[in-house]
Amino acid sequence: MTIITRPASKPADIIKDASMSKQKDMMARHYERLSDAPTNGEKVAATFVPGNLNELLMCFGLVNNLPEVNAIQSGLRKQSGGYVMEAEKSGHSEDVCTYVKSDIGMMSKGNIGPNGRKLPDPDVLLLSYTGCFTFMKWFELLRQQYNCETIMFHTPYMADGKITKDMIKYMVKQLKQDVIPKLEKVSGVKFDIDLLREHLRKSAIAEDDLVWVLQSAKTKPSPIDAYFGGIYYIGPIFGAFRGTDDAIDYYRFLRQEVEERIAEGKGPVTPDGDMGQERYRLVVEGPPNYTHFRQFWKMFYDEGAVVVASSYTKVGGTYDFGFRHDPVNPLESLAEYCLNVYTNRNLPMRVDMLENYIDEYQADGLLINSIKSCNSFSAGQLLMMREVEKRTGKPAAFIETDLVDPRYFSPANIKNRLESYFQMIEQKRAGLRGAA
Amino acid sequence: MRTFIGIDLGSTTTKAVLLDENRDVIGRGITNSRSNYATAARVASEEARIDGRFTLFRRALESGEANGDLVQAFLGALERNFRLVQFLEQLGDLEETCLGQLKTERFAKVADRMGEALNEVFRRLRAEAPDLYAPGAVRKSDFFRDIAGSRFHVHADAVAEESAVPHEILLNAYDKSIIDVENRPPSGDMSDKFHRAMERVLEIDPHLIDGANDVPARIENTLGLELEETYLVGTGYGRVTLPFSKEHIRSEILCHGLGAHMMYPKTRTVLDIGGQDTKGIQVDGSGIVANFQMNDRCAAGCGRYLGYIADEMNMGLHELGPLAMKSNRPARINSTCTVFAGAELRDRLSLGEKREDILAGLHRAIILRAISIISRSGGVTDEFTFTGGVAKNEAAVRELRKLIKENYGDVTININPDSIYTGALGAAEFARRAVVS
Amino acid sequence: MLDVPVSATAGIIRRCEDLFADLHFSTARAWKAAKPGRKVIGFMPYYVPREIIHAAGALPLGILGGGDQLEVIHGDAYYQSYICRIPRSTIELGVSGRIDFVDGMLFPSICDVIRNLSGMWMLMFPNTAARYVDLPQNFEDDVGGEFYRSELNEIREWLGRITGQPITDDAIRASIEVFNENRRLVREAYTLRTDEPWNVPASELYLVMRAGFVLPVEEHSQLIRDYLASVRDQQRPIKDNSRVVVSGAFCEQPPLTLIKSIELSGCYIVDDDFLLINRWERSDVATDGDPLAALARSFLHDSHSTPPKYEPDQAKKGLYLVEAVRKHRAEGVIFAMASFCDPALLDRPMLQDILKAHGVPQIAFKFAENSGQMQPIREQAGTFSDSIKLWSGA
Amino acid sequence: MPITAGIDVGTGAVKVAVFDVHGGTETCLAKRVERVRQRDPLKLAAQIYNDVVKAAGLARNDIAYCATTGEGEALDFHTGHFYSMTTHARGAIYLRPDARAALDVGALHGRAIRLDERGKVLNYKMTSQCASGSGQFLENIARYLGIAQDEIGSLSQQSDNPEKVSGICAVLAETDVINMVSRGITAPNILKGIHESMADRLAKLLKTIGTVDGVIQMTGGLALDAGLVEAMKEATARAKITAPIESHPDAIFAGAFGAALWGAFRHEKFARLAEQAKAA
Ligand SMILES: Nc1ncnc2c1ncn2[C@@H]1O[C@H](COP(=O)(O)OP(=O)(O)O)[C@@H](O)[C@H]1O
Ligand SMILES: Nc1ncnc2c1ncn2[C@@H]1O[C@H](COP(=O)(O)OP(=O)(O)O)[C@@H](O)[C@H]1O
Ligand code: SF4
Ligand code: SF4
Ligand code: SF4
Repeated sequence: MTIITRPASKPADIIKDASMSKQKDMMARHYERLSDAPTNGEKVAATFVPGNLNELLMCFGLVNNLPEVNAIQSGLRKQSGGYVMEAEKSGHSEDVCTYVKSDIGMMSKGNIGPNGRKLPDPDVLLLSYTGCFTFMKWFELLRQQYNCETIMFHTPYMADGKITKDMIKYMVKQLKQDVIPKLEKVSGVKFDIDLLREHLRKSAIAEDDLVWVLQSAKTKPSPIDAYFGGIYYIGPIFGAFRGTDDAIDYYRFLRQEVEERIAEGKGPVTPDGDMGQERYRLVVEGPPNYTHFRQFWKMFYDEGAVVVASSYTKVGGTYDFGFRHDPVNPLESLAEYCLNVYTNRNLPMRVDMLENYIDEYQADGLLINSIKSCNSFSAGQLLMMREVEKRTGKPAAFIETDLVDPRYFSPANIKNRLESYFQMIEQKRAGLRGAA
Repeated sequence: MRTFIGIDLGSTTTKAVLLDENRDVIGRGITNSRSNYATAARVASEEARIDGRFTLFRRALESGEANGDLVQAFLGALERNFRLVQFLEQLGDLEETCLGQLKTERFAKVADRMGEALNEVFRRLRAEAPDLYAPGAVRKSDFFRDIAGSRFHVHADAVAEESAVPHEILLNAYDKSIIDVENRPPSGDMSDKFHRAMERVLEIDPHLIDGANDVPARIENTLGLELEETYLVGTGYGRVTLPFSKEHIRSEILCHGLGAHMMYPKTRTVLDIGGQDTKGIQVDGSGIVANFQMNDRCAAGCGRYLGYIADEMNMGLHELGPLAMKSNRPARINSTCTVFAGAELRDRLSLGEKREDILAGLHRAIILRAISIISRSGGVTDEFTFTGGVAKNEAAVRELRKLIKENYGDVTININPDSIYTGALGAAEFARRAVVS
Repeated sequence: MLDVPVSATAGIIRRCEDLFADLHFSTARAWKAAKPGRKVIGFMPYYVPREIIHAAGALPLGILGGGDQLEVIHGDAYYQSYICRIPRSTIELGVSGRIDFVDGMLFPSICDVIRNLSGMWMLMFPNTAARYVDLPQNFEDDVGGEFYRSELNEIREWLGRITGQPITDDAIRASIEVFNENRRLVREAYTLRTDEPWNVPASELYLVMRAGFVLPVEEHSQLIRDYLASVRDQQRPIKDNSRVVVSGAFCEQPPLTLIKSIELSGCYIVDDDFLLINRWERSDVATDGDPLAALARSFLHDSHSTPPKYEPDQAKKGLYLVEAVRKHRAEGVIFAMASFCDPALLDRPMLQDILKAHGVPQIAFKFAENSGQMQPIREQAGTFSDSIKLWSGA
Repeated sequence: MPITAGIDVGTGAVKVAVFDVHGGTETCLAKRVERVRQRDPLKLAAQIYNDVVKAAGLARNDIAYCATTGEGEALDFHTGHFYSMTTHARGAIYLRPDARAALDVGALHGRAIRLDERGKVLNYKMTSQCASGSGQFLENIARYLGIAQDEIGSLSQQSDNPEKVSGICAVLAETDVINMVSRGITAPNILKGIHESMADRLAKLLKTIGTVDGVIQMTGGLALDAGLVEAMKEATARAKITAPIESHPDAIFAGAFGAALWGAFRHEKFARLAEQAKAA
């Protein structure tokens, strides 16, 4: 018998594909631009990933700073734990969303970005989406800190599964009467709707390629991991690049790369190189854990599990159901975009989506990674799991972690559940084979 | 003969099951999971092999001259005496270790008086040992730590009083020694212990085997039979720390599902309440797991909770159930934090609530949590099997029956006296399948 | 019949206690059964336009979770441990059939949990109409107001479909008047408590107000009248207690023992936000003109501040609490927020800052609707009142 | 010049002290602490109270004000009750006049209390409802490791490479610890690991109550644990808390002392009021 010893924790070199390097470059450039903004006289807008109105901000020459992405970066760089503690020490409750606390902790520690340089104070806070109530409080907290212009752009909830005229009217009115005038005031730039149309046109092109890439996972074996890898893919379009030529380039490049992988019959790239044989195809609901991202991912690829579709890659927009930014109806299109964000869809819609993914992507089952922080995602997931299981007949499993709070990542516990889940799928298959 | 062994390394107890090629259980062994998992696994499988010997003895004797009653009586006596021999051996080890402590700086000042006191305590322990293993005697538990510990307390209390040595310091000597003793792998030759036990039996009651003269020879024969360890599968909480390679390890969920299916092929829902986790498992007609749910990171409401309560009330684990059964007005308990359990207990006692009512409430709280985990995994489908250590607790079982009936109607509820071995049984079957398939 | 004479107050409170403890909602069931065709519309915190439900001839029934007496068996199967209690006990009420007589459920826009619960209801109880009530976060009449009016109109149509009859403007105006009367009485009761907290213990006032969630509004108004009369009629001993405001953005309700524990440890609660909907609008809602527009206007410009509602003006953030301290002559604030309640807990640091800036003493703790251990709460509230007491006049 | 008594009924131990307060001097006449150990804490408290009064050479009716704290409110013979944080704050000032914060670590709870020079509580923070990292937990583990209470401190101080206790839950942490033994981690390193994790939690509490410009006085039973005190010093340094943190041999009596002293304070206030009433 071989003796299993603790895994050697020697950090191996991370293997990246070209698109990932390109993506990293873009992000790095963006952070440099942010850090340079004060010296270059650029103004900065802080806003959120879901409902991100990058095209609109670009019309005013505003640089987009996303506190959520900063929190993710802190998570990946293992800083978030300290930041969260910092925020808790300053009186924030242990119970609330750790995204917020990571951001607040980071501010109180000098607001140093992932490039090691100080991030600029925002000139305007654009609360562009309210599909999560935490966002609202988050921005009230930021407003208290920065004392700058704060814009509330209220997004009604898609409670009945449809977008009504009144909703669009309400949102367009907010844009016209409140959001745009305030952005003009902050930036000193007059709004030019044609410029917005141009940005939206570019968004749609990149969106087409993104959707193609995400849907490439329908191939067997899947050339991509639509969760762990997917997070890299959505970076530019959910962040500061939507509506730019950079984004168009990136997605075209990515698409080519994936096309090649399909042609070669390859699976996804993992930090340890090409993934071995594809053994399990999963649909994942819920955000990932960032503090132990590689360790978490490894638990999947070591077992040959690949995620073929995930809801998290829809937090910044559900493009795969047909929505595209539309230069013809620019303001309406922005409103519709916000309304369509994944967490703004009611639970029945979310269940339908997951069911659909399991069928279309021929998945073995649904895995829910429930995030302690995020009520917007998590409240109701246990019911969603049951529904999807009932409708598809495929087994589901449930694990619990957190986005950026390392205290809620318990490797032994998660590994135990994942292993049991994979063995269960295996056993089921063997059972089916035996029965056949 | 070829045997297949399954080991379930639980957070509180380690269980082993020995299976033969025909899928028959030969032996079961259990021990407390101590600080050394490898030892625990060894002790449990050793115990299973000892138990296996008794199965083989029975088989051998039943085909011989002795009649059923006699076999029963003889094997009962043999087992009790075997346990006694084992106990005395470990007691000797404990005594030596305790006395060894006296050389340390901590006890140096009082070494003389303490040595005397310890000698006296151990003298009393040895003197009463046969009574502990007398027919019909009730022991606090079957684990050396528990039996020796509780009796040590009693005698140390008395001796301390008589010899003016502080009670605390005697206990401390015990506390300091017990880990070492229980983590020492079992020593001595097993056959030798059987022989000694045999001698005792025949010494005490030589007439026991009157009319069945072939008994000693048959026993001797059986002892000669080798129990070959053909394949082994480990599971349970501590399985990752087991020194086994990956193919020898299975998830405890699958093992529990399979084990329950082996005991009750019609079972569809399994509830397992162990020391620090609770699992709800749905299995299909061939014992394959279809769904499962476990408690989250908080261990509130699991078996260990009862352990704390028992410690707090200075009772044995198996005494909790019977006391709780006396209540007909369970208190409503909302917080099941294991560690706060003691505090809540004191709180309520000081408010004048009755012990049995509080206990009954605590049991209900545990089961309520379990029911919600089952509900999470998809509810209860006929038949339902309750496994794990807590299934031994009658008060917990009573609440469970009540709640299952209220929520899922008339469902067959299986509770096996050997339910604590369910996971090990499944593991053993996986071991068997790895070789014989 | 009891043979000891019971004071009028005790009788009223006993009735309220019974209503409070009745997790089967027998009064509402009886109300519905009394006339064929009657409908009951359940709603969750923190605010719904009850006037429209009333105008539809239906009974608005407040569903505020299960409290500490409900054994939650299935509810936990739907929620992770890090989510507050109220949705799980509400699910329990649903799954166990305790609210099976409810014809429609309204889920207001208070937080992500209740929002998602609206969808869960649709999936779990397809036979009950379920509707999310979106509340505006823009407070301009022609933007948020217009949107909210359209939302109110949808609610009106939704209710019309449930009752089978359109709801007229006149009916809504009449209902507004009935609720205006109720609000006046509610305000009167709170004012009386501010003036004589020893005569109006918070645990009593809570029960009286809580009754308004299950009784028809007319009956509740009468109940308050009776209570006020009986309280004015008696004089209870004045204690050496400190005066506090309890703030918790209450959606999930505190166990009654929590309110009592705070009082027992030496505090008079002189203001609270346990049940804001009863006095959501600070003054009367207009009864002329377009009634939906009137409701919308009151919501935008004349309603209480609470964490789920955005505060557009940073300078005003949290001032309402300072205001409450001043108005009710309180000596400190006790924050009691539900565990895992994101909106309330995220708001708390901002509220604490503003109190600090105004020199108002404060403490904070968390609770769950089924908290059993009050010892830490007594400890904290007690220390708070100790320090106010020991140093008063010093 | 009243003689007053303070009775602190805790979950782990009962503490009683008798004080003579006159002029500006506060003299402790007698005191005693007794572990509860599955006895009825109230009966125990009554009995110890009698003993301590006797030990002070007094009779029960010599006591002008008998103040309770902790769970002592239910004692029927008390004159008044103060809540624990109130009394620990006062006790801390008594132990060290320059204390501006008390860190009370008892069997189940930890509390950080900020106070002013008169012992008035300005702010506080308690550990949560979850028992992870409580004194009880430490006690259980020590018992498991075969270590007596008074050994914990010195052993912990011998640690050369403390092992981190990760688990959030005390029950799961217990398994953690058992695993450590099997990995050959020494008792000092385990104990120190636990002390560190407790200390980090407590430091977090201290951080939350704000800057302290005086000494942080540890009170409660665990202040007697030299290992925890040392870990606390390190943890406060790590957390950049500048105020020095100190323990005291009588730290476990802080609650009882505080109660007795507040009793004297109230007694004098009542006496003054009575006088004024007479005069009027
Ligand atoms: N005789 C008994 N009576 C009541 N409860 C028992 C008994 N024996 C064990 N238990 C309970 O069972 C638990 C251990 O169950 P087990 O299934 O062995 O758990 P694990 O696998 O986690 O070690 C103990 O914590 C205890 O509460
Ligand atoms: N000498 C000591 N060294 C270490 N810990 C001690 C010592 N004396 C008492 N303790 C600890 O102090 C705790 C009791 O502290 P105390 O402040 O009296 O708590 P409570 O008020 O909750 O009873 C016990 O848990 C005990 O472990
Ligand atoms: S609650 Fe969820 S969606 Fe909202 S900020 Fe936190 S992580 Fe993001
Ligand atoms: S208690 Fe808070 S988080 Fe929970 S449902 Fe209510 S508002 Fe939402
Ligand atoms: S509440 Fe108790 S059982 Fe639960 S995590 Fe905390 S210490 Fe563990």
